[in-house]
Amino acid sequence: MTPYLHINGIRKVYGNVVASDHVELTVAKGEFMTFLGPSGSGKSTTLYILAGFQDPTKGDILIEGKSILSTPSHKRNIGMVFQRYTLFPHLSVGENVAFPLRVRRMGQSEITDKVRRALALVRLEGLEDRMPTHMSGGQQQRVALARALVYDPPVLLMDEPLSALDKKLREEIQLEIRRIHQETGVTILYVTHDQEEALRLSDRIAVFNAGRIEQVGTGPELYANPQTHFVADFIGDSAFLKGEIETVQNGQASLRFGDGSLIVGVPLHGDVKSGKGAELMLRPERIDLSAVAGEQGASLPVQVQDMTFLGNNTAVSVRTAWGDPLTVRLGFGHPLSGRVSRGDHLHINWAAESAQAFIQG
Amino acid sequence: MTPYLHINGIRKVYGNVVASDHVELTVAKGEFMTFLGPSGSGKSTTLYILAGFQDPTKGDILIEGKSILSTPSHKRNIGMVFQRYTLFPHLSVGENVAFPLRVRRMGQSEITDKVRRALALVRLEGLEDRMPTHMSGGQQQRVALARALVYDPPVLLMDEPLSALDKKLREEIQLEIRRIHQETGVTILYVTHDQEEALRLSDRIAVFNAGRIEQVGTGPELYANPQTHFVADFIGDSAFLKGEIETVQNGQASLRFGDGSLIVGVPLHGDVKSGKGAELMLRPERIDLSAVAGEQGASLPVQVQDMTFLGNNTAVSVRTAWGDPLTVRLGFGHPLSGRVSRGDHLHINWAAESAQAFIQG
Amino acid sequence: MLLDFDKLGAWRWALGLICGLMTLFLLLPILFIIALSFGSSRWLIFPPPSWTLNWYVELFADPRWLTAALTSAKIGLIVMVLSVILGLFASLALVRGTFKGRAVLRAFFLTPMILPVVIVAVALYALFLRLGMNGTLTGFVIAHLVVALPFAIITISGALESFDTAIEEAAILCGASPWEARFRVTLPAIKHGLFSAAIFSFLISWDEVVLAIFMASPTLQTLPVKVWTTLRQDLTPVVAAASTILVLLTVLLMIAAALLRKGKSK
Amino acid sequence: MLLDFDKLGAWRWALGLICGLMTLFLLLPILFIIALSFGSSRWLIFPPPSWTLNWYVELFADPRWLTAALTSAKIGLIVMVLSVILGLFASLALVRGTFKGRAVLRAFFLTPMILPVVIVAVALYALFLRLGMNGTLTGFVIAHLVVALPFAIITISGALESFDTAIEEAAILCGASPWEARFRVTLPAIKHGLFSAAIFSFLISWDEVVLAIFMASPTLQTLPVKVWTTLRQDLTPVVAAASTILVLLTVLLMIAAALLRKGKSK
Repeated sequence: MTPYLHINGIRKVYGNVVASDHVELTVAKGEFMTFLGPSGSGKSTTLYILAGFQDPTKGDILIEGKSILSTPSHKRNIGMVFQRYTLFPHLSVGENVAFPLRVRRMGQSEITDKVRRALALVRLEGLEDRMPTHMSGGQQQRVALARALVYDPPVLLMDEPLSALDKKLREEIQLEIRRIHQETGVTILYVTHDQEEALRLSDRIAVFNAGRIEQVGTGPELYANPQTHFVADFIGDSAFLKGEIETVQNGQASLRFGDGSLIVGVPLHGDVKSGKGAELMLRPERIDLSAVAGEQGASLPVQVQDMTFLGNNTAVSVRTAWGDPLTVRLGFGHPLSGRVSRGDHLHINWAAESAQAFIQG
Repeated sequence: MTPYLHINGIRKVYGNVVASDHVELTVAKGEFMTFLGPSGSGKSTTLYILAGFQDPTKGDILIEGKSILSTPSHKRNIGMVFQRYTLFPHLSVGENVAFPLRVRRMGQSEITDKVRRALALVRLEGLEDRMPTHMSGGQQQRVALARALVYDPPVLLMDEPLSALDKKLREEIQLEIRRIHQETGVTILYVTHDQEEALRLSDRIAVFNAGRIEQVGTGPELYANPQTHFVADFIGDSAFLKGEIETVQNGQASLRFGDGSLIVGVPLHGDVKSGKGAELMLRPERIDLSAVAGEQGASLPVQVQDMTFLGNNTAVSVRTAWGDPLTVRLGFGHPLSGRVSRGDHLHINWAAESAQAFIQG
Repeated sequence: MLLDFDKLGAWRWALGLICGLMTLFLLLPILFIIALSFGSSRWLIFPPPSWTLNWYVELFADPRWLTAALTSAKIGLIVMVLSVILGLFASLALVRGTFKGRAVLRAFFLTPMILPVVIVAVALYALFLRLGMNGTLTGFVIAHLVVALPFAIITISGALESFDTAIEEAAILCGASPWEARFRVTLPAIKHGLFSAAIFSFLISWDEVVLAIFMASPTLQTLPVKVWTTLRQDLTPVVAAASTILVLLTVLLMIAAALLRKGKSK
Repeated sequence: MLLDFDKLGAWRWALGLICGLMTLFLLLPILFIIALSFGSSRWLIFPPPSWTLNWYVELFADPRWLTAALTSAKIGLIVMVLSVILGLFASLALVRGTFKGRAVLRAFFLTPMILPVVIVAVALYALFLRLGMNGTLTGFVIAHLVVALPFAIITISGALESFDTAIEEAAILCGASPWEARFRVTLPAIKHGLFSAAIFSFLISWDEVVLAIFMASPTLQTLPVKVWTTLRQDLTPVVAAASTILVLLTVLLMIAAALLRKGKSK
């Protein structure tokens, strides 16, 4: 992977608030990199610094090894699609897409040609004369995408471009974005707070929390091997059970729980010195609910609190002997499906290697 | 089931627009009934008519056999929680909850007592003196719920009360609403466009579409046995494959598809005379993806288009031989999980009884 | 975020220019008049040779000034009360009503804002001549009410529009009759709008001069009219003192209105 | 939905009363003046014995009326242009700037709206006496600019605030320099606000009378001043004709502004 774009230790402070800190990331040419995190985690700040709307307090941004910080926004030759609708309201769709070419003083015939191709790319052929106010939100964001790509920028920034759209339309345009990424080979930096969107679109994901990047990796990597409690909680469903560390050997811990149960051989993340408390993370789909304790792997007794039919599965809320709640999903065809009642005493079983433990901060 | 509340053939017309038509429904005492449908399907209109904010063009509403239409809103003794925050901004939380009792000229000691109990019911004990503007949206809706229940109305209307809240808070308050419904035994009519919310909360669901009720039933009934294409599409994930009806026998159809495949023994809904076209509905979690055609049940060959890792499962987009797209989900531990590539020729298999067919309108 | 003061560039100079012009042509002359009202020179020499409160003493000693001020205050208070009451009714009908011609009615209520005030004055004068109402308190009140009402309607309509009707509906479902809901819920919720409307209405009447000149009689005139007529005869520091009092009350009431609006947005 | 006209009840009567009062005291007198301007009676007998355009002929034949109207138009146009330009710069700085004291500056720009106009007139008069600018076109323009600018700033600031800065940022990332983005994207997007500000500024100058009376000289006076002074001497139907023309232009321009606003909201 050639480091095409290098975000080098960016720090941004507003007054007393540290919006981002020690943000360090390299992106390869043509990669689809997503900044994922809750609002206020610094992902948008980092994007704005890339766009040149804000200057970092510290750090540098390099493209092909050269700093771009001294280049003003309009000379960075970067494309961007915004969260809000940003089409120029007084210009037609065609003139909106032509705008970047007009400011570059391109010839009319070349402009006409490029605009037609850009609109074809976003599947809005022939709508050159439509006014933006007469279009749906989804169409407007497609036009914005065409406008951001018409001048072939090497880097495209996308700041939650689909957050104002409803679910069905969002999934449809996600597919379009994936296709356009493959067709154009542009390097995309995409900001979102929606983990499913991140998983659908990205080559790699940088998980932001409280101004820092907690972990960078592909979706399956982050899901299977979260390095922090935050990443484990933010990506995918997960249940956390509170216990205490008994012993640690080769990075694997034995955890003792409130009812005296001992779970051994759990991969442990975090600094062991900081305390004895730890949380055991389980993925609901890796947990099996059964009447008896599993023979292999780990197991804990639980009591059923509530069941909710959710169409393709039934969510069963259970509680451990010491009172921690968790939810198990019974898929269609599970032997217990439809046979669970409130108050039942059952067991949750899981393969030892599918659990992880995190030191409590 | 005693028909406590009876919505009798309600029709409401605004100018030229028919907002609801032939709405017919009975609700038992203490039942949790949800009106589920997209916006503009007439579910809110029906609720407003119940509240007395609008008069129906035709039809009647009966509670315990007596029409309530001639009773003005403020004498109907109905509780309501609105989509928007409707706490009285100049009154404290305690005075907001006390309001219905004050207009009923109740004594101060009784008011104090009832307000305390209502706030305890929504888990906001001791917040009587807080002002609504200093509360979060979730807390405000809890207070609104306490205000709607403090005078023990026999019927509680809820008009998308959680739609302004984020997902986590929404699920938390859904649990509270379920608990409160069980504790108070109030009859609840709940409007939502969120099928998961409807499945979580309701005893029964009335599915609204284009001003009419398409189907009424419990969540599992609607999921397992949708009577119309709309219900099948709106509740749960589903894939539709277009084919033509070959033969119909005892309500079961044989369908011929674009590549010549024949699928037999599919339960058929709709009026057969209206055409030969039909759509085969499959639930993604009932479809199995495998390298070979299943020996029992039905099977179709497909080609893999794309895969997306989504954490607890992988969505595989496939295309049938005649080009219809559908999505299959591979759970963790599926034999093909991680072994599928774009372009692979595979088969989808399903148990014959798990599919349904709908005549194309 | 594109434009902080360091990056203002040309705006910065334009802004400086406008500030300078406004200060020069508006603020300085008024401060100058205020200063003169405390100056000892009868001939309005600036800077004044020394400071004195003489002109205020003279002002308050002269019963004609005091009468004018009281007349102004009396008219202003009556206009304020009527303007808020009528404005509330008109706003409720305009904002909540669903009858046809609502837009036309709204435009009609706002016409006094756009008509040239001198024409309104001439028209009212001609009417009042017939009705024998020139020089009467009723005449003053009606004239000022006509110009104050549009502002009251705008302010109260704005407050009503930002008040969610669902809150009133919630009160009704709670068991309050529609009237009870309006009095116990809607009115308290828009009280900031009502206060603002009251302050504006009073100030419009308090500061108005054109209509007042037409309505005025030798025995009944408002403070601005007295300032006007005195100025025409004689430029005395007493006028400066009266002007200072007019400005002072105006500014105080405007600050009160601004604080009210701030309190509301909290 | 709780209040349609059939259910208005008491509001209905209140509304009827207010409409009646407004019609009686505002609209009828003005219609009466307009009618008189076409009536044949020199003594303003109503209803007029017959109809005539004589007074308009007399009005347009009298060079003093024509000069006054031209003066009004000239001042109005200059005020309009300057008010929009200065208002645009001030609004950009107020809406987009992030410097300290922005709130104070905004309040400062709006002071002319709240100060009693007679005091503003006295203050400007005193200043212009010193500068020898009374009775000059410049004096008129400055005086009217001081009262028109706040309205221009409010209108243009409103348009700028509802314009999403992200659109300007998008233009910049598309390769336009900040100045190019403002001229090619921001200005066209707020053009309705600029037009409204222009119309308001012109009308404020066109209709203003108090400042104009103080600034006026026998050789330089605006139409409202001419109406005013003529009225003081002699109640002739020519004044009614002049008033009608003033009202007509005002109403036409306000309708244009309303259509503009409607076109924008589409």
